Formats: sequence, structure tokens, C-alpha cells
Amino acid sequence: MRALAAAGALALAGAHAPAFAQQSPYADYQRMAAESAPIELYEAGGEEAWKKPQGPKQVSLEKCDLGQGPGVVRGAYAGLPRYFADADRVMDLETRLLYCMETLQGRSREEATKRVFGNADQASEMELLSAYVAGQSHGMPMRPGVEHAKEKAAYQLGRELFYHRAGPWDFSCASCHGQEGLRIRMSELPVLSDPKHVRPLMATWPAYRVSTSQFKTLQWRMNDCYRQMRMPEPKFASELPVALITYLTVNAQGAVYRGPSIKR
Amino acid sequence: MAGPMKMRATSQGGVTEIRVLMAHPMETGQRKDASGKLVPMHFIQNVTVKLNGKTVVEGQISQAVSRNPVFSFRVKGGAKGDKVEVSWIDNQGETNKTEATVA
Amino acid sequence: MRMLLLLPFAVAAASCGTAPTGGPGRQAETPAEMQRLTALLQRDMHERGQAKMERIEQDDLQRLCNQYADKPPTEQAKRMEEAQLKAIRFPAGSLMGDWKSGEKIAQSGRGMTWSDKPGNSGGSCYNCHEISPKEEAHGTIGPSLKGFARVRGNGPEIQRYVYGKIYNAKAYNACSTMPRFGESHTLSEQQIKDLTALLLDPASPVNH
Amino acid sequence: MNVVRRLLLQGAGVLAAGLLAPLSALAAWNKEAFGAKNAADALRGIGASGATPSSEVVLEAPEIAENGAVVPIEITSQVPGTRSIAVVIDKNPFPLVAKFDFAEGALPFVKVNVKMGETSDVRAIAEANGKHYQATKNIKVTIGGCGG
Repeated sequence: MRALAAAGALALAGAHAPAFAQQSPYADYQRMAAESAPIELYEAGGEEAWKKPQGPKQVSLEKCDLGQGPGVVRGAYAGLPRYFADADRVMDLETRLLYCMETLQGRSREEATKRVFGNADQASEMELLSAYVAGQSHGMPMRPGVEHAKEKAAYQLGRELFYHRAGPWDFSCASCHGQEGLRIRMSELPVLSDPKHVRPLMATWPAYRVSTSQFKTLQWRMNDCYRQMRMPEPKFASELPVALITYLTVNAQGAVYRGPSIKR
Repeated sequence: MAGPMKMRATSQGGVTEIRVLMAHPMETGQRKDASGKLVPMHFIQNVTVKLNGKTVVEGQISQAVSRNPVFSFRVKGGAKGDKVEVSWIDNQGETNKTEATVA
Repeated sequence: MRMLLLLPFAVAAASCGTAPTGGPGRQAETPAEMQRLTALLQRDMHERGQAKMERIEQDDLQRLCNQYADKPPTEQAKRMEEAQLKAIRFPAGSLMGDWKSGEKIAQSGRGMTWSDKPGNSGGSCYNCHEISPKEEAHGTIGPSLKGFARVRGNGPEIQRYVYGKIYNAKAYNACSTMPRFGESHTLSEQQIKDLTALLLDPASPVNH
Repeated sequence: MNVVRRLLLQGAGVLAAGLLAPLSALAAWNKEAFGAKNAADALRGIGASGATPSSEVVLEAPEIAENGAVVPIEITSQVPGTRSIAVVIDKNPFPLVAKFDFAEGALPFVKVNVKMGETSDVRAIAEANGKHYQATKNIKVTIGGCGG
């Protein structure tokens, strides 16, 4: 499909570039780093993982329903998180992929979540799949579910969690991401309740982190904020990270998805 | 551990832009692993770009090129359908190469 | 590799604007809501490294700040500040340590996370504050501390204030964003003294 | 995770270098220049001591980098007859980072991500007709994010 691309090289490179606030001292850096990020390597790995028969049933994920019907990958990421009737819960991409691994491939939750986050030497299957699936929504407006009662509840829960202070340092997400115009070190802090800040952000995750040369997912990012909040670690695919991701994505809705991109 | 490559070559206005990605750790020999042991130097040393079999760029690089290197090169001309090949050799003798057709 | 085919979507997206936007911002948590959130965190987290599950539990101060969205009634805030102040353990004698060690502690953003080994924490000070003019990469979440002693001097009273503020910022402002570095056992007595010196020692670059 | 392992291993077989077309003598890895520990020795190693500053060598790079592990730089030489472009980062432990030789057909242009240990001058050096031309830019490496 990608072979259809007829755009000029510059336009292609620009496709990964996030629109950062121009006042950031890092604006040039982030634009150039985004243009030269090795993201296609991860997307290609993810496509391979998507098509690989696995688990007791030895089937691939190609029949996985990401919300647009079984096997539809194009545009699926832009529609997440959303409510899934078969699971009777709101799911983000990673949670849904895990659901498909369990139900379609017959894999145990334990096996499928043994190594959800990889490292620089070896990306995880979840990271590669996230790169591939997200990349297939490139250029599409983000339309997470906002109608179903459970979608509304997830948003509400995410909002409450966002402001809830806890842990040895008394932090909430809003301690760093709640007020306009602040920096941590030299990095601008986006206000995650504000669409103007959160749109460019959510439009570019999942992402290649230049500081560690690793491709990282949104659930990893939620966990890393809790790590920095000096809290225990969220369980993968539990209601907690899904609610936060729902809150952030709904705040960002309407943004044109331009990822996967880069982060510091 | 070194791995796959991805490349695309796009012709526009008489210039072909070649963008190539290489999975490679580019270890400096100064990083310690989780157990505190130094990770040995492991980095690409030579990169060669060929257009229709003829060498057009030869690069020598050090361990200070970032992990998972991404290069862009430009060649004059290059019609749709022309073959571009990029190969590398690292300091441990590993090599890889990839080919693409100019689009 | 990216397709221009997708451009029409981009155009369509420019005219969006239904549905909830930023949300209503921070709301007070009722005691019942607070309990529900704590229970959810207990269910959906696991301990890792030094980050044990008891970190989820709220203390009185956190309850007050969550209940009033960081704006508790004056009387209650005052009582809370007094209680926090009373719990500060001020060492006897000088509160000024070594500003050079203080600078290192201020620079370090490590400590207390599940990926850090217990102990040996830094203060993450530059994450939020401008301190030494030599460090350009400082945050702006907290006020600038540049030239701190130039206007305030470095007498016993200001030493006590700085030590106390680092030990427990909430003793001076109940719902301050700043962590309680002594109270939470993040920093040792000596480390807090060293940071006090970083701000107050005439030889510290902060006061140049 | 077999997929991943295979992904990371595939095609990376350890081949004798001879299986690929041999590199020309010109481009054999310049051990001496790459081993140089200061900019002057690195420049000498590639025969570029005393390069002339030139506005015809264009070095595009961010003035300030959020992380030194990836610093994108782009170099174009407008000097007619440019045969090679080298990158030297003065304060890196080994300043010579790369040297690209261009044969007939290639444009004197390269884009690459480099590592920088600290704030430093970065030089782009183009060689044409036996002479060296240089562009220099100071790139500031800073600390972003919460650290740790």
C-alpha cells in the first residue's frame, strides 16, 4: 500500500513532523528530529508481527477487530479508545491488541503480557504492533468514542485520576501538566486538559524516544508519569491507564493524527 | 544486535532523494549494560550508496552517529525504476544491504 | 511511504468542534470519590521496586487538598500548616551545609521511583526552579531562587525557613506543588542542610 | 517475541566483507582520523587542517538540542566540484564523526543524526579541488524533561 506513495521526499519526511509550539526553544530540534526518525523500521516490524501466526491457535491478528470491523487496520487507531461490546469495556489500542491475542490466538494473558515494554536492543511485540496500527491512521482525524455510557464514564474517571494527588511527593498529573506556560527543566509542559496543547501531543503518540532510542507506547507513557510521580506501576491494560488515555484522547479529538512521531 | 533496513528513493525535479534507515545499536564502547558491564564497541563504519550498480556515495562513520542511523543522500537524475542499493559494514564484520526502486 | 491519499481527511478535520473539550478542569473530590479512586489505584497498580502499594494511601494533607481542589478554607489550611510545621525536625546548630554538595543534589532528578535504588535521592530542584545562574536548563514550575540570599541575608531565621520549606513545603502553604522532601524521607538532614547552603551561602553561585 | 528477534536479526548475517563490492581505497575506514581525540588532529587526519570558512557550505542544525543522543544535522555544499563532506564535533571524545565521498552523479548533500556529549562547535568541511571549506555552528546540548 505504501508503495502507492508518490509524494516528494520532503513531503514524506514532513509527514512525521509534529506541530510544536513555535516559542519552544526546541521547536527546530523537534521538527528536524521528527523528520529523521527511524520509525518505519518499527512500522515494518509491526506489520510482520500482525501477520504472523501465533499462540495455541496458530493464527495471526489479521482478523482482529480494532473497532472498524475484523481485519480493518486503516483508520482504526484514530477511532480509539472506544467501547467494545464483545468485551463490554472501553479499550485503547494496546488493551484491544491484548484482547485479540487472548481471544483470536488463544494466548494466555500471562504469556502475552510478559514483555509488553521492550528496550533499545529489542522492541516488544506490543510496541511494534502499536507502531504499525497507529501508522495506518496517519492523516486521519482522531475520533475516540464519546457516546456510550462507558465511554463517558471512562472519560470522567480519567479526568478525576488526572487531578488526584497521591504518593510520597503529593503529585497528580496536573502538578506538571495543569498550568499554562511552565517548563520542567528546558522542556515545555503541555497542559493536558487543554485541547490546544493536547492535540499535537496525542496526534504524535506512540513515538520514538530519542533519549533512549526506543519506540514507546501510550500505556508506557502513562506508566512513566506514575513512575515520576513516585507511585507504584499501573497494571497493563487495566482500567486505570485506559481511563487516562481516554481522557487525553477525547481532549485531543479532532486532531489529525500525524504519528508515529518522536519525543525527547 | 543489528537488523533490518528500510529505504525509499523519490525522484522530483531531476533530483532523487534517498532516505535510508538502518537498525543498528551504534555502541560507543562506553555504555554499561544493566549488570554494569561495558557494552563492547559495535558500530557501522562504512556505508555505500549505488545507483544502477555504480557507486555514488561512500561514507565512513564513527560510533558518534546515533543509534538506528537514518541518512538522506541526493543524486542527480535518477529516473523512475532506477535501482538504488545501500550497504553497510560494521566494525565486527557484520554487513547488510537493501535495494529500492526510484519512485 | 506516507500517502497523499489521506489529505482529504486532514481538510475535513480542520472543521471539528463538537463534544467535550478540555473538560471542566479540576473539581473537588468528595470523600466517597476519593475512596473510590484510592480503591481503583489499589486494584489497578502493583508494587515495583521501592514503590510499594502504601504510597497510594492518602494522608490528611492529601485528603484536604483533594477535597478542596487545592484551595481549602483558610482556617483548615492554617491548622494543617501548623500541624505540618510541628512535625519538622530541625537539627540543632547551624543549618548550613556544603553548597557544592547542594548543587549536585539540586541537579539530580533521581530518587524514590521504582527504577531507583532506595536511598541516594536527589532533590530534582532544577526541574522546577532557577537556582544557579550557571544552569540554564531549569524549570519554571516554582519561583526563581536566583540571588536568594542577596535580598534576604542568611541569618538564623532565614536558615530555619529554608530548611523547613525544603523539609516540608506544606508547612508554609498547605497545598503547595512542592514535595515534602524531609517528611517523605526523600532527603536526609545533611542533604537539606547542603541545599540550604546552596541558597544562602555567600560563596554559592546562586548569590553571585 | 520470536517475531522481534527475527526482525532484529534478519538479513544481518555476518558475511565476509568481500561478499559485498569492495570499497575503494579512498573510502577505507580512516582509523587514524577517527581515533583522533581533538579537533585539530581529526582535521589533520583527513587532510583538512586550515580549512577556509565559507558561506557556500551550509550546515543546518538546531541551535539547541533537547537530547544529545540524537542531533539531526544537514549539510549542503555549494562549492563547485565538491568531492567530500566531513563532520567534526569539537568536544566529542572522538571529534571526527563522518566523512562522505561523492562520486559523479551524487549531489554534495547529506543528512545524518549524530550524538553529542555536550554543547560544542560542529564543523562541516567540504573538499573541492584539493581545498577545504568549512561551516561551523555551535549546538547547545541541554537537559529536557524531569531527569531520572
